[in-house]
Amino acid sequence: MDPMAVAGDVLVAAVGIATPLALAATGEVLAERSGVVNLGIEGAMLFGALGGAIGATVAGSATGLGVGILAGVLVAALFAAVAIGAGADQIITGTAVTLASVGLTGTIYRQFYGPAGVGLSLPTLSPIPIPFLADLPLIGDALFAQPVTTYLMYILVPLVWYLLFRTRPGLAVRAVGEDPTAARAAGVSVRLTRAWAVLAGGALAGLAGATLVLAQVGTFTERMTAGRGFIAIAIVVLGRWNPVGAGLAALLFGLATALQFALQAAGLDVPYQFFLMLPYLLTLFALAGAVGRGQAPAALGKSEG
Amino acid sequence: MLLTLTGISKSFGAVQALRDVDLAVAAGEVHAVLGENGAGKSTLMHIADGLLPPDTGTVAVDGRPVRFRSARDARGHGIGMVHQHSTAVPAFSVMENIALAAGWAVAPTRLRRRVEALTERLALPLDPSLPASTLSVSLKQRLEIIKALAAEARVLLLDEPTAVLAPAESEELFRFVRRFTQGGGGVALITHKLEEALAVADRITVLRRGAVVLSSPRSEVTAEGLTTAMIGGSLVVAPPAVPLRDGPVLVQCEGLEVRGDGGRGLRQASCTIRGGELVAVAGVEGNGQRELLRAVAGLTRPFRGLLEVARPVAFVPEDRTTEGLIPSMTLTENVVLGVGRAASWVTGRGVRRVDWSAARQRTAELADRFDVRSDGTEATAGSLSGGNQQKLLVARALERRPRVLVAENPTRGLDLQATAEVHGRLHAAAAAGAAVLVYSNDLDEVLVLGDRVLVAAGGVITEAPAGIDRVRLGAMILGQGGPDAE
Amino acid sequence: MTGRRVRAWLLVGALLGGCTAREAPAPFRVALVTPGSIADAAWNSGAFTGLNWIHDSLGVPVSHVEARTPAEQEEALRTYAEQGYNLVFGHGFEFQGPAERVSTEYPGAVFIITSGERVQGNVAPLIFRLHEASYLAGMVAGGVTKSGMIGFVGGVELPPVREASEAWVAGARAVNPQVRSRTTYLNNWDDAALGREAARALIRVGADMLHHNADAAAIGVFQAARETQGVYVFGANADQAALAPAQVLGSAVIDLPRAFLLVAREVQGGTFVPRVESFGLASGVVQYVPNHALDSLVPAALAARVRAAEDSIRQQDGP
Amino acid sequence: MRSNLRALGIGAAALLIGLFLLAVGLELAGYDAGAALAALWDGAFGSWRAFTGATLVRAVPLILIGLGFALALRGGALNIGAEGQFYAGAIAAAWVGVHAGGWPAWVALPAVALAGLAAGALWMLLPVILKLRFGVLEVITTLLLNFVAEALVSFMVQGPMQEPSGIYPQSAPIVEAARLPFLFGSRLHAGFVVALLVALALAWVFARTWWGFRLRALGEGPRAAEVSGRVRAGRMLAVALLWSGALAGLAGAFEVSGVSYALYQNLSPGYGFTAIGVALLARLRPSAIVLTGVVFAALEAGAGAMQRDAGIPAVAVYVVEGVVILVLLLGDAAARRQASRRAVPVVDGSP
Repeated sequence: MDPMAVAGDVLVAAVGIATPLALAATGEVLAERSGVVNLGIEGAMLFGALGGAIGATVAGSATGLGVGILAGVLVAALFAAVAIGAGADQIITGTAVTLASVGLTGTIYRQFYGPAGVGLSLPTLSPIPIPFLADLPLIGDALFAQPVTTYLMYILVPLVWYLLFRTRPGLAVRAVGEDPTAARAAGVSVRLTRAWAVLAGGALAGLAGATLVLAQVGTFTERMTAGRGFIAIAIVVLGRWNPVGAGLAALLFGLATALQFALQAAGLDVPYQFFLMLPYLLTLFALAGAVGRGQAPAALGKSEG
Repeated sequence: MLLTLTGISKSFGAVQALRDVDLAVAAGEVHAVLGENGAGKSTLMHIADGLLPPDTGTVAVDGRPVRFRSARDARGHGIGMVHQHSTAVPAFSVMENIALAAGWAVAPTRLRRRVEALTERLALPLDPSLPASTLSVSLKQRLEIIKALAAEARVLLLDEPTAVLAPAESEELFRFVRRFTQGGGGVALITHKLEEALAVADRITVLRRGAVVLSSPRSEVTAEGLTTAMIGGSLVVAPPAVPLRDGPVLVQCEGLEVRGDGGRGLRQASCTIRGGELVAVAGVEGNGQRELLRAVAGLTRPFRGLLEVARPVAFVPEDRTTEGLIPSMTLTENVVLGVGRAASWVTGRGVRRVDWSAARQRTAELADRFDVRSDGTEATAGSLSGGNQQKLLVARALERRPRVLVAENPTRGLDLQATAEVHGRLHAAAAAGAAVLVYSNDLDEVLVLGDRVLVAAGGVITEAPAGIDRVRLGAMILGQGGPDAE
Repeated sequence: MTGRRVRAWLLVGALLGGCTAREAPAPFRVALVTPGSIADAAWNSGAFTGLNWIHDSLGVPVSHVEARTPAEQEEALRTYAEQGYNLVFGHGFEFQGPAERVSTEYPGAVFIITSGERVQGNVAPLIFRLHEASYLAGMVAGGVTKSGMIGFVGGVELPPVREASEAWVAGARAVNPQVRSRTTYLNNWDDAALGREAARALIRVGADMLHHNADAAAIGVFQAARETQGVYVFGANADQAALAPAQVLGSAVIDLPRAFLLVAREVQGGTFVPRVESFGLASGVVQYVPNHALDSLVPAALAARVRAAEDSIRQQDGP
Repeated sequence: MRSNLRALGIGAAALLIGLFLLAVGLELAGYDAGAALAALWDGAFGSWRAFTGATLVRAVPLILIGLGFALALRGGALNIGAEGQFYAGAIAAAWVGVHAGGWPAWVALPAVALAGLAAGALWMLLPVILKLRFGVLEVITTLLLNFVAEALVSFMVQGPMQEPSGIYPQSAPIVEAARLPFLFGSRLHAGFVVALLVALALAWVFARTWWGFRLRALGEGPRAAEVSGRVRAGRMLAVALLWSGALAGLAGAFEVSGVSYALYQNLSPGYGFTAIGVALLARLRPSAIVLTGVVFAALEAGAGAMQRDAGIPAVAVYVVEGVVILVLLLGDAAARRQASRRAVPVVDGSP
């Protein structure tokens, strides 16, 4: 076997695994830059996945992506109403929203597809190789022969970076996250800005969930996000609250996961559980190595009311 | 008239903050709004600035009535507020802060050029790419002014602008104010300093307890008249105690060096403080005095040098509600926290317990003795007024029977009566044999309070000669000559 | 204050306990406890279908509950026994221990433990030798593979899962001793996206024949096969050809509903004797079901060999 | 006292609203809501057996983990990795319990409990070090370690701790002496009493001890607590977090020695997360955590009954739990707003 080809294939998998994580983490960067920690994105992803499945069942993949995004926004709106509207503790609200989402998606899914949940099988978005770029050695397939959602991620990550660091609304978002009092003095509505950031974050989380269904497995299963929303939050920290950093951190996590399966498939005589731990341990140590205290938005997690 | 406030009233619950107040700012005029803390000056400015809506009354710009829904709204009408405390986002650069306030585009190259052009035009130089958190206090204020003017303000509301400035810096500020009014702008200057109002203003309005008690042109008022109007009666001031000059040495430092949080910190300090002395430190913020006080209080570890401090030490921090008291906890709990485990109500060995009824009783006594007005010992500290919070902080500091008492800006934001009471307590502590070390950014307070004066400049602590006057002290804190200057 | 509040709460519980005792049980009722969601299109949904068959064919009341943890599982068995259910299915080997404990308290109820271990009182195992079918699937894979590498994706490493994976490899080697194999575990039954990645990793190291025992997570395995030219996959538990009609060569199937119904009939008729009930290929409950749409891919000689092996396994099983 | 009553009122209202929404949702989905709620009640409180064997048995880990969560959060630290610490405790307890052959119960039981405590604290050690040395938020690290713990349990039950026949993914059963005795002739094990005692002890620590008071001060006003010179934040939080982990570990130990008698992979249905709701609903008050622990346990016990007797998907109960917490937060916020309307705001631009 050609080791280059194997490495290239692992990269393909890494980018695939990283795509929903990067999307969700980018959304969370937006929210956290505005000073809001949204643990509810696990729920928003789960709803995005269900929305994607239902939308695609009714009217095809494109609709599925749209419904998934919309579902993510709705979950984020619930979070925003309680955590921003009423000024409740963000961590607790996020936990509750995720809890309710696990229950609701499970219930709705069974309601929609029968109590035993037929294994629905949707057509998935197939990889679209980009001419020339896809022929690059090693990274060509990994980066440029991916489903449309990965390309969306390529667009959205820099877009959110640009939005945050080069535009006025982005400036307002960061001001609100650093110093709500100063932002208010500058005439920025703290709650409204945070609400928009959280809703946009929810849209990205919904898209991430829909990606799981529409670009990867072609079906919805209960609890299928399996903690990816929480991983995305760790990725935000690892990426130092920068969309590009988060994208790279997601790639690192994707690489660790892809490597994990590659190692299992390589038939090494090591208990597979240690490979399963790999992505999480790697993230932990990366955090210890990379994170300084001063990186987080100063007003992060402090409810305002 | 650029800005006219007519018949403004505002209340918060049962508290009537403003009662039928009129105020007008004309083009080319500095209008001083004078009053004690709590007289309603800030509330009035917040109404002018769009941060608070008035209950009744009207706000007019250029004679046309307006309704501000936000600070942005007010800014759109040419009203610019310069807050006493910086409203800059610390993590942002100077130019990002200006863009945020003025609504400018964020693209870095263009933004920098635009900011540079503005600062040049205003003759207020400031590096656009410096992070706001690294600016000195006076530069932070400069940034506030540039922010307001970037938004094309025609009326500047200056809230206690000289509270944190050295005299020379204040002079520079007032030179700018004159340039601004000569260019057709109007200024409302909020202050509690008589001399300042008399020196700068064209017109003076005095507020007391939310109502206008006097309003006339500068030429028609006297210092005495203004004092009577502000206070509405005579002051009770505790007589300064006679210091014990030959008390034991309780604080001794030699070649002391303390690292600051990002700033320069304290580079060099040598001092001796005896029991019975009240030593005041003068300095502009960020010159090492904070590090000196906190090292003496035992909160930061010296980087180098010798520091010996007698125990127990008590500390009264400047920021009453984040470093001093815990607003969500009761008076009793705050007292228990501050006094520590040496208190009589902490009992037992191994697992120490708190006897809450004893602590409550003692807190009630302290509140009574120090005149802390509250809804009882189980009220939250956050429900107290600033003056009462400060009295509680001082009370609990003294409850430790400290041999060394350290206080930062102990009267910041207090009215004259409360200030006098706090001064009295500090003197009394010294008279009882403690070594008292106080920092104040108000030079007058330093001169009134200190038996001796230390000066912090550029991270170096020197002693001011006895009998120094305000002007020379002002020069010293800016590092411009002093007794030891070469 | 603490103590008082707690005591009051306990008292409420005690009072309620006294006044809502259950009525006498209905003549014959059947219950099912599954260790996971019945929306998995495989192991658990098959059992649930079996329960519904019992309801429809025998016209008896049925009930189902999901119990994910050992504590919940024992409690669920005990509650059904307490409520007077006559027949309780514990759908997995993990119910063996709890059922034995509960059975001593409720000797009247019959507990059937799918993939159970042994008979104890009224606890009897219902064993499915799915690995016999997986063996046949392995034979097909071993004969058809071009790369000489086959892969298996397991959900959680449970005994039936391991047995299936071992039989699958043995079957392949029986046809082609040179076949190499790889096995990957997910430690999860729900995460279909991970299932897909695991399968893709196997495909990358050259596996062109895949088999699984991962319930809902295996949907990702089918997805991976659909995405890759020349890779074929074998279903498990149910006939899963529909999940990837052009890639599924066959499925190792357990006809759970039929087995459930057989047992329920006996218990209802009073003829049930606790015994180790084991279903293999011979019973027809376990089957290897080829996807006839792809018959052309399986050489006739190989198909004949598989049929021969199937016959000989049936003979060994006995009637 | 009055505020206690009001808190209880808000809690009860939140619960009722949550149940009401569940009923509406079920009716809309075509289920018989009345029968479902009746089943919920029966499954949780319907009989002495249900109350002790289903509800209170579940309440034990919820109460213990909830107490640990409250302990850390009172000091301002968020431990959302109780699930991992629970498993660490279960592993250690099972190890000791399996190897306790020949020990008398009065040695074996404390040894099992101590093993759980120690392992839970040990699992918290890495987050504590990362927090103190590198400033990494404990929210992230404790969470990531949950995933690691799950893999570790899987390894244990397939590897070094697998039962002797080597077939099943579970440990050998623990010896009789290491099994907790039952209370009142029910399935409720003695861990319940320990949970109550821990709640009492923690209530006492918060209300009466110098350490507990300082911990609360640290949580309510971290800067003021440090500047007062009475609190060393790092050390105090480390101790609180380690105890928080230890209590979750104890919960894991009790689950092994009181319920499952062996180590399994799927020992926890998510106690670590549900317990967050338990502690918050109780506003971190130990005595109230006992109450809310029982309420959440009753909801989960009742959820099983709803599925059993009324055919409602068991996952629906998560909706109730989530909604109860959300409604509670809203009620809290409303109460706060009412209180602040009466107070005079500080007029310097900050609310």
